Amino acid sequence: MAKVIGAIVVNNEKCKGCEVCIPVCGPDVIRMSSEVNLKGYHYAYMETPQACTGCTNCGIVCPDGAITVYRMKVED
Amino acid sequence: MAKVIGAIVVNNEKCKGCEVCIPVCGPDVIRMSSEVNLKGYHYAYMETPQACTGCTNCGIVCPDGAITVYRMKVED
Amino acid sequence: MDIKDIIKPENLVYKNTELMTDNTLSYCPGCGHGTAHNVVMGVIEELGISEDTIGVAPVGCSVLAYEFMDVDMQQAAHGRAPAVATAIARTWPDKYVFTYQGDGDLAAIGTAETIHACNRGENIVIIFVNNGIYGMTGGQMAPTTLPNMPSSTSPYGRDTATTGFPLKITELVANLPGVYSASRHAVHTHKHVRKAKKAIEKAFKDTRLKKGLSIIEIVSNCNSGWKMTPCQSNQWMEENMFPFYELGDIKVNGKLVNK
Amino acid sequence: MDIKDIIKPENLVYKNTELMTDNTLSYCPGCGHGTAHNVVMGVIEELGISEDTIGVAPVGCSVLAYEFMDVDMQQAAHGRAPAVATAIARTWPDKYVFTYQGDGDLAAIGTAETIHACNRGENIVIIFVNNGIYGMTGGQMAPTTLPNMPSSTSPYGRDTATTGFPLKITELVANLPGVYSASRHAVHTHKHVRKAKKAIEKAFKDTRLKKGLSIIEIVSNCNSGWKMTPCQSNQWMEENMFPFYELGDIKVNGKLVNK
Amino acid sequence: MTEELIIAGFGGQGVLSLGKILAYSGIMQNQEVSWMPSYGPEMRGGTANVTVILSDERISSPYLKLFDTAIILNQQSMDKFESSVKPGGVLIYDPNGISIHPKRKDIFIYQIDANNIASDMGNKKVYNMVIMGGYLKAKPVVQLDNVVEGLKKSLPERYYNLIPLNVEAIQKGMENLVTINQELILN
Amino acid sequence: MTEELIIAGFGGQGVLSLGKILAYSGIMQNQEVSWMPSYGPEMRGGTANVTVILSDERISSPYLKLFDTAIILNQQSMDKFESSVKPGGVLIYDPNGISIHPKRKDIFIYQIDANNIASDMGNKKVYNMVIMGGYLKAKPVVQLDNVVEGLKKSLPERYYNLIPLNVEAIQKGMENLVTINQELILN
Amino acid sequence: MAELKLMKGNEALAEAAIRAGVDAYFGYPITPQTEIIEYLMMEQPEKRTGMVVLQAESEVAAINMVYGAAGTGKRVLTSSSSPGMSLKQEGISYMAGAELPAVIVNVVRGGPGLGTIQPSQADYFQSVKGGGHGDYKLYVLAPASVQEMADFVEDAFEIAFKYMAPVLILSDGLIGQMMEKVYLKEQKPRWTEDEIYKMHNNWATFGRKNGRERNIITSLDLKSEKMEARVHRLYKKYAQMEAEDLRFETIQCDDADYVIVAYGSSARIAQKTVDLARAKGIKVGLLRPITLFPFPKKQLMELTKQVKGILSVELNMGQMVEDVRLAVEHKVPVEHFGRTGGIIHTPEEILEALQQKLINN
Amino acid sequence: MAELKLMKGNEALAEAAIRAGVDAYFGYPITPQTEIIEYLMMEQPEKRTGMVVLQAESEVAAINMVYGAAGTGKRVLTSSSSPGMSLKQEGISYMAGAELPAVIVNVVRGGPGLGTIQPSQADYFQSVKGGGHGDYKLYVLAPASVQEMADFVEDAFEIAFKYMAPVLILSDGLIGQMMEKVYLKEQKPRWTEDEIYKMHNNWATFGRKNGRERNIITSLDLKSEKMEARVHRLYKKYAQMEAEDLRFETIQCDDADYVIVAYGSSARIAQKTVDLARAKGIKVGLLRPITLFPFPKKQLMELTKQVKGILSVELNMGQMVEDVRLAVEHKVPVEHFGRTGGIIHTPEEILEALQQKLINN
Ligand SMILES: Cc1ncc(C[n+]2csc(CCOP(=O)(O)OP(=O)(O)O)c2C)c(N)n1
Ligand SMILES: Cc1ncc(C[n+]2csc(CCOP(=O)(O)OP(=O)(O)O)c2C)c(N)n1
Ligand code: SF4
Ligand code: SF4
Ligand code: SF4
Ligand code: SF4
Ligand code: SF4
Ligand code: SF4
Ligand SMILES: [Mg+2]
Ligand SMILES: [Mg+2]
Repeated sequence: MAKVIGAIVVNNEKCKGCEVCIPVCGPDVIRMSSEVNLKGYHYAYMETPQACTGCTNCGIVCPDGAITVYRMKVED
Repeated sequence: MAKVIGAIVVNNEKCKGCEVCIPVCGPDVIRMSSEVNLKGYHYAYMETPQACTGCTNCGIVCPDGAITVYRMKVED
Repeated sequence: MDIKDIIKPENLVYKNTELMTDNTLSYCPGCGHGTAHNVVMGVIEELGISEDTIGVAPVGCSVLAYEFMDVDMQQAAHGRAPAVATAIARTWPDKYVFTYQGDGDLAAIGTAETIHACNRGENIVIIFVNNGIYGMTGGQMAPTTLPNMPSSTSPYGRDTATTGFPLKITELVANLPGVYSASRHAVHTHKHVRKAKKAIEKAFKDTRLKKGLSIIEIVSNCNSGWKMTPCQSNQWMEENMFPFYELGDIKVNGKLVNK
Repeated sequence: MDIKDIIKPENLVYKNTELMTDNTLSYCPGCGHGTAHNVVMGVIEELGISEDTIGVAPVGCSVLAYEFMDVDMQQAAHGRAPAVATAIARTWPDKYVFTYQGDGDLAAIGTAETIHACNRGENIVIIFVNNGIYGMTGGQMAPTTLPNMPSSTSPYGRDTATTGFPLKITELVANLPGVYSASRHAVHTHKHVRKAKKAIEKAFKDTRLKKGLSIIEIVSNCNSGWKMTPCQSNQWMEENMFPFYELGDIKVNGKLVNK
Repeated sequence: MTEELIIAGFGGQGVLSLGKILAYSGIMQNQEVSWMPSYGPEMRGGTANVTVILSDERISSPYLKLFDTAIILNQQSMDKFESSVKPGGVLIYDPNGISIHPKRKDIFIYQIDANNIASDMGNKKVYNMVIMGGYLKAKPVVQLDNVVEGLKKSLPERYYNLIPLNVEAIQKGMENLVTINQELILN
Repeated sequence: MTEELIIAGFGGQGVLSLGKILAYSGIMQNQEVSWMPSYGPEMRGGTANVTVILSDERISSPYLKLFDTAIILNQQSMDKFESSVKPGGVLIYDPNGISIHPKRKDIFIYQIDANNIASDMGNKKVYNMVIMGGYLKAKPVVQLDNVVEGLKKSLPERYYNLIPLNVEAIQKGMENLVTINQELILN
Repeated sequence: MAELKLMKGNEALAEAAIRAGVDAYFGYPITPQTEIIEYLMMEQPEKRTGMVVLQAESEVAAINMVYGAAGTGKRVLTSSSSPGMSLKQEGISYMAGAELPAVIVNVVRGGPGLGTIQPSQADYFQSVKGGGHGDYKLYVLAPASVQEMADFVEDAFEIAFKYMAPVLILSDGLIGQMMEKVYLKEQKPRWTEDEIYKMHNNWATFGRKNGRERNIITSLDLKSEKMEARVHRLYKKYAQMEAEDLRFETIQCDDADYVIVAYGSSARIAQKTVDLARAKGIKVGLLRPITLFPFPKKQLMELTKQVKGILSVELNMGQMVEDVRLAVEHKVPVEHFGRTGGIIHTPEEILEALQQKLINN
Repeated sequence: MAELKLMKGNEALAEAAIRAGVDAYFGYPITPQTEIIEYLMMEQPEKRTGMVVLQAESEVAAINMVYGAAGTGKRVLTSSSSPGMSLKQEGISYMAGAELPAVIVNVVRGGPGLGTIQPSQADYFQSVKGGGHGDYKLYVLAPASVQEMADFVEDAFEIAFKYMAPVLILSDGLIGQMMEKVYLKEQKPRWTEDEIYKMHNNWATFGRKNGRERNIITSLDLKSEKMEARVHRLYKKYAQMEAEDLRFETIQCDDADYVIVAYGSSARIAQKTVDLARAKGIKVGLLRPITLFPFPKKQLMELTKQVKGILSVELNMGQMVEDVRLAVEHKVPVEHFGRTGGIIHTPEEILEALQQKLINN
């Protein structure tokens, strides 16, 4: 059976560390970095990348358009 | 039996000859004078005073407050 | 029976209220503004509140209301009477404050002030004289002008496709919780006058009870702007204005009247 | 499976619309304005109308919308976007014209312009971002602020006795015949975004069909003004704003939705 | 030639349009003209007046204090403008509704009973054309055929049929001008 | 004595309140003070800065081009204000988030690792008081007990229990100021 | 060929606007200028030329409509009178800041407040010094005849687009309400959409056609450096206006011992004063500024070599007189004579004032 | 006894208003003055003194609220910043015309248009020449410190009621946003209703108590003669203000060779320039007009006997400089130096400008 796997790319400098992408992520993939970007914000990253389904929810709700989402099917 | 009779006094200089007192007068008492007042208006007067019932309708609708109404009962 | 015998102080049954001054009204012959003035002042006289009443009249044909109404009066900028009245009512909470506004004033330039005074539920009475036109400036189209009705800025009749439909602002503001009562009246016949007086009386009383804002719309004629004789204009009003602007209660004691 | 194998052009399933510029948004972290921008621009991109679209953003946090939205934009005076948009739509009847307004802007200072653009049925789309507060100036009370909700000008909570109840302006203008559609949405979750996009898409299409005005209210957060974290504010919004500002259609294709 | 004229009366008397027709008549004979109404709330049934200037030269001030001629159609206007006629000038008035008649001895004074003449003609609307006739009798500043041209310019075409009636009214006016004071005492 | 100071950093770092407490401290020792923030949209997560002047005399301009001291808390502020320190003046900065360190040789330069100190103290909110400590070490313009009085003035009474923690932070700051450049090359 | 008509100033302006190919008018009724919108509505310009005419809900809405349409490269007109002009000040300041071309007409009546509906020139300061907030100026044309009410419409649009700036036609109730002969120009076509696309592609917001970069209309610059640069750009234009587009008229100034400075209706009245004075043997001339900004400063300075005094005649309490004094740098006595509150001075009064204030003094 | 606080100018003004016993405040938020209404709301003055504080739906509504309450004899305050002030112009003109006492605060930001939220003095013309329509003037106080922000509230109300006229406090973003020490006066009681009945019985509209004749608030006079008389009455007051209530401050002018004229924040900055200049041996003084109308004309004229030149320093493109030139009748060179768009000049820059424009010239 085909399984769907995904990944997100966060534009660290665009990210403002607002965390609103976290609650919409079913598999709870996202966490905030301990580093800050040039504007002083902790930015989002995939803490558990293998769990990402590429559902795009995080991208859709990101106010700063910082997230790009990729998805592909893999055979089980 | 007691009958009600009325009379109106028109303040000729206040009257602007608008004629809106005419249609509200049931007994059709009022007419416009052929004379004009100082402002150039034909003013209202009782053409058939004996018909006036003192109902106050004309006074109530006169925009310029030009009409005073009197009424008394007389024995038939 | 001689007329002179009837015309005696003891037989007096109607004279215009003392609260109208002796100044000659600036209105055109037959204009409903005069009657509306008499009615409002009559109510204030009957309630005996003239010493505690402040009126506000903005620009419109009734801009000179202060020459005619024998109470303290403020002349307000075009459209701003509700704001002016708000401030008076807020700083003198135990007074009776009313505005006397035209439809151009209340429903065009003054829309924001109207809506927000209504929404805040200011304890004021709005007397809203709707003659479907800008009388003062010579008969231009108002937001309230009827479809196809000619005016000097809609000489071929109001085209609803480009200017929208007449704005029933009283119905609109009645939706706001701050409006306690809203009703529509006329004053061209004694019967209508009596009803209007009742509504205005209740409005002033509710103001004292801090119930919020009451708006009394008076559908009236503008014979000059409509280019008719006064009597024609009253008839035209009955035939054309009343079907659109239905007379009667719109909101009573905080409750919308179902139609 | 390595992440690098997934992150390939052919696997791209979501990136922000091209119609958002690269400029860093001026909004606070987590502010719904950003998402609302993305949504509106996404629709315009999908419809392929960016070359025929003019946007108008008045003063409010989104005053710099022109830095972010990659279409022709006019910055309007506080409250006046509907008037500005009216003129654009009238002189360019074949273009798509939208406003992007805040609640202070649209429902306070701009009340008259809002009501009259709606009443005339201008062929414009109003995107109305209601965050219940004046974000830009630092969180003052807006006409839309909820009862008892604190703000910098109602620090002890909005007192409805002195400031009135929150103004449901979308419901109010839905009563006007010139308004073709009115609905209320949110954009803090993907589900809400999808619904909002549909409504906005329909609004732009109806504009082309000269159906009149469509207003899309987006209930949004102002975490700074509300003094919460973004996630808290979204939750607070669901718990407090949505019950009062019910999401969904208010008027569809000229017909009020019965509730 | 320069004629500086004021016409003053009630709102409904056709004061403004009389002035306008005169101005158009002036144009028809290649004159410079100006027409300056008093406007305002007085229009509401109150008084109305208009200053008309016809001249062979460029007109400077359209607003004047003194006039060559005053046409006065009610008492208020008489009170206001009797004194504004230049010595040696002309005052024409309709005696209807005038209680205090003009007293000046240094101007020519004429009456025109336009109200009754128009009533007799069965059409109150020609009132101002009767006045026009009286005026042209006293001061033939424009020729009658130019007035007709002026009328055409100021009337919509659908009213052209009324022109003969208007001309008749003008002629009636000319015939019925009554001289009140013709011997000037200038001091 | 006149101290002209600028404090510049991110919005959330307590820049404005640090300035305010300093100003209050000045008042406690009978000085004239002024506190002039840059305000505006930058407050929205962007940079914030405030000019504070403490003086024994009446203060003329609250707005300055050059400063005796600059406290700099992020890179943008470093870019903007390094050059605004008067020759011979003082620059204090938090090295966290600073990629381009100050290069001037004609001023005294200090570092204060306030971010980590505050973290270590378990309360990020005392960040600006650590800075205060560093500053007072470098420039003891106000006495510690006046700072405590100043804190009282600027805090609501319900927060008075936090004063000891703040004092501790100030002391930590004093202890941890690192000198970077002390030999001035003035030319 | 020019067409001869007898028209009110207001009507002539409206007709000239249609003939000039103006795209849109937005306005709100107010005496003494309501004939402008009334005339337009009567003429159905949407049929004659496609011009859009809309009665706005207020002056505030009207000026912001002008902002909107002007921002798309269209030629837009509005008109009002004094109280309404006060309400437009924010919008005017925005247009100056956003560098939008448009023509605004003020048919002045007497203030302050509701005042009177009679003619006045008491809005000089508001018009010339900037009634709105911030550093800006308006190019101000002051018509003195019905003919100029008509002619200045096109002139104003030319200036507006030359400088990308709002232009004010400052008339008054007298010029607006009087009728005179007027020669009307032939109908010009409105700009086609393609013409607008071409001419205004680099700034106007009509949709970013053919993939060009987006255009933005704004008066905002949160960075003060940029804002200052914007203001300096504006003031460069104003300097250019002074250098290139000053307009004025002199009447019998060549041999004048005294000069009256007056604009608009006052200039008309004062022209008669010149005649009255010369009839009495007093050599009076008239300098009529046609543009109030730019102001004929040099011309006035030039006159100081010759005249004994200058009288600024205005329907107000003394406004333009300040600019006259600044222009002549106090080299000759400058006096003011004016009536206010809607009262119009007579030619005779002006002469009397001139004699009293400058000659018998 | 006076209480010492550290406060923003805006806050000090708000607190002073409560303590002065002001009856009502109506306003609409706008940077950089929103702290005024925020402070008032936080202080719950309805509890402290019974003062009414209402956030209006707009600046237009706010100024008309002021009109309404002022018309009843109450002491009413409003505040705004530049774009909002433009919207208030109609209302201000009405108040001037109707002779209503009230205090209006403008915390100026950079224009034109939306401009910038940084400090500016580019609303000088609007404030002093009359941004609204018609012939009128405002008494204008220009605070230069937080202390004056507080003190001028009471002063302004005194003037407002002395002359029955609106008074403007013209501040700017710098004075409004900065904190300084401020000594606050003790709480004064608000006027009781009975006091108002007595004091203002002859004009205010609080109901025609005890059968007195009705009072009327209006700015309308349809008869031009009456309107002219009204305007003349206003101008008599303005003359009296000039005679009795001019305020200014001189700093080191006694021996000055050059004088800087500056008000508000510019005066504060220029004061430092005076020090810098004197340190360099250039004798510079500062004349600070505290009232912008009335303007210290005579004092400036007096200075012409002694100084070689005057520099008008303003945060604008040159506005007050016109009044300086008019005041000194071009007897000495008068130059302008200013920054705009929200940029604030430094003391050093001013000195440089003075040297360039007046000394090395
Ligand atoms: C700011 C402003 N704009 C316009 C006007 C002109 N104006 C005076 S009254 C009026 C409309 C009056 O219409 P309405 O309110 O319906 O009153 P009505 O005369 O019909 O009773 C207008 C447009 C004004 N006085 N002030
Ligand atoms: C005439 C005018 N008045 C006031 C302001 C100040 N101001 C700017 S935005 C704003 C309110 C913004 O609130 P809202 O419209 O709800 O937008 P938000 O920032 O919440 O998105 C105010 C009062 C202004 N710019 N112009
Ligand atoms: S794409 Fe979906 S699963 Fe992946 S991180 Fe985003 S929200 Fe989580
Ligand atoms: S929603 Fe966007 S900006 Fe917010 S934390 Fe996630 S990636 Fe960053
Ligand atoms: S009182 Fe009645 S009956 Fe008598 S005249 Fe008047 S309306 Fe007629
Ligand atoms: S209603 Fe009054 S004004 Fe009209 S005609 Fe009758 S009496 Fe005269
Ligand atoms: S114009 Fe109309 S509303 Fe005004 S007074 Fe005349 S009839 Fe009445
Ligand atoms: S202040 Fe509020 S509305 Fe404005 S950007 Fe911040 S969160 Fe968004
Ligand atoms: Mg009306
Ligand atoms: Mg908001």
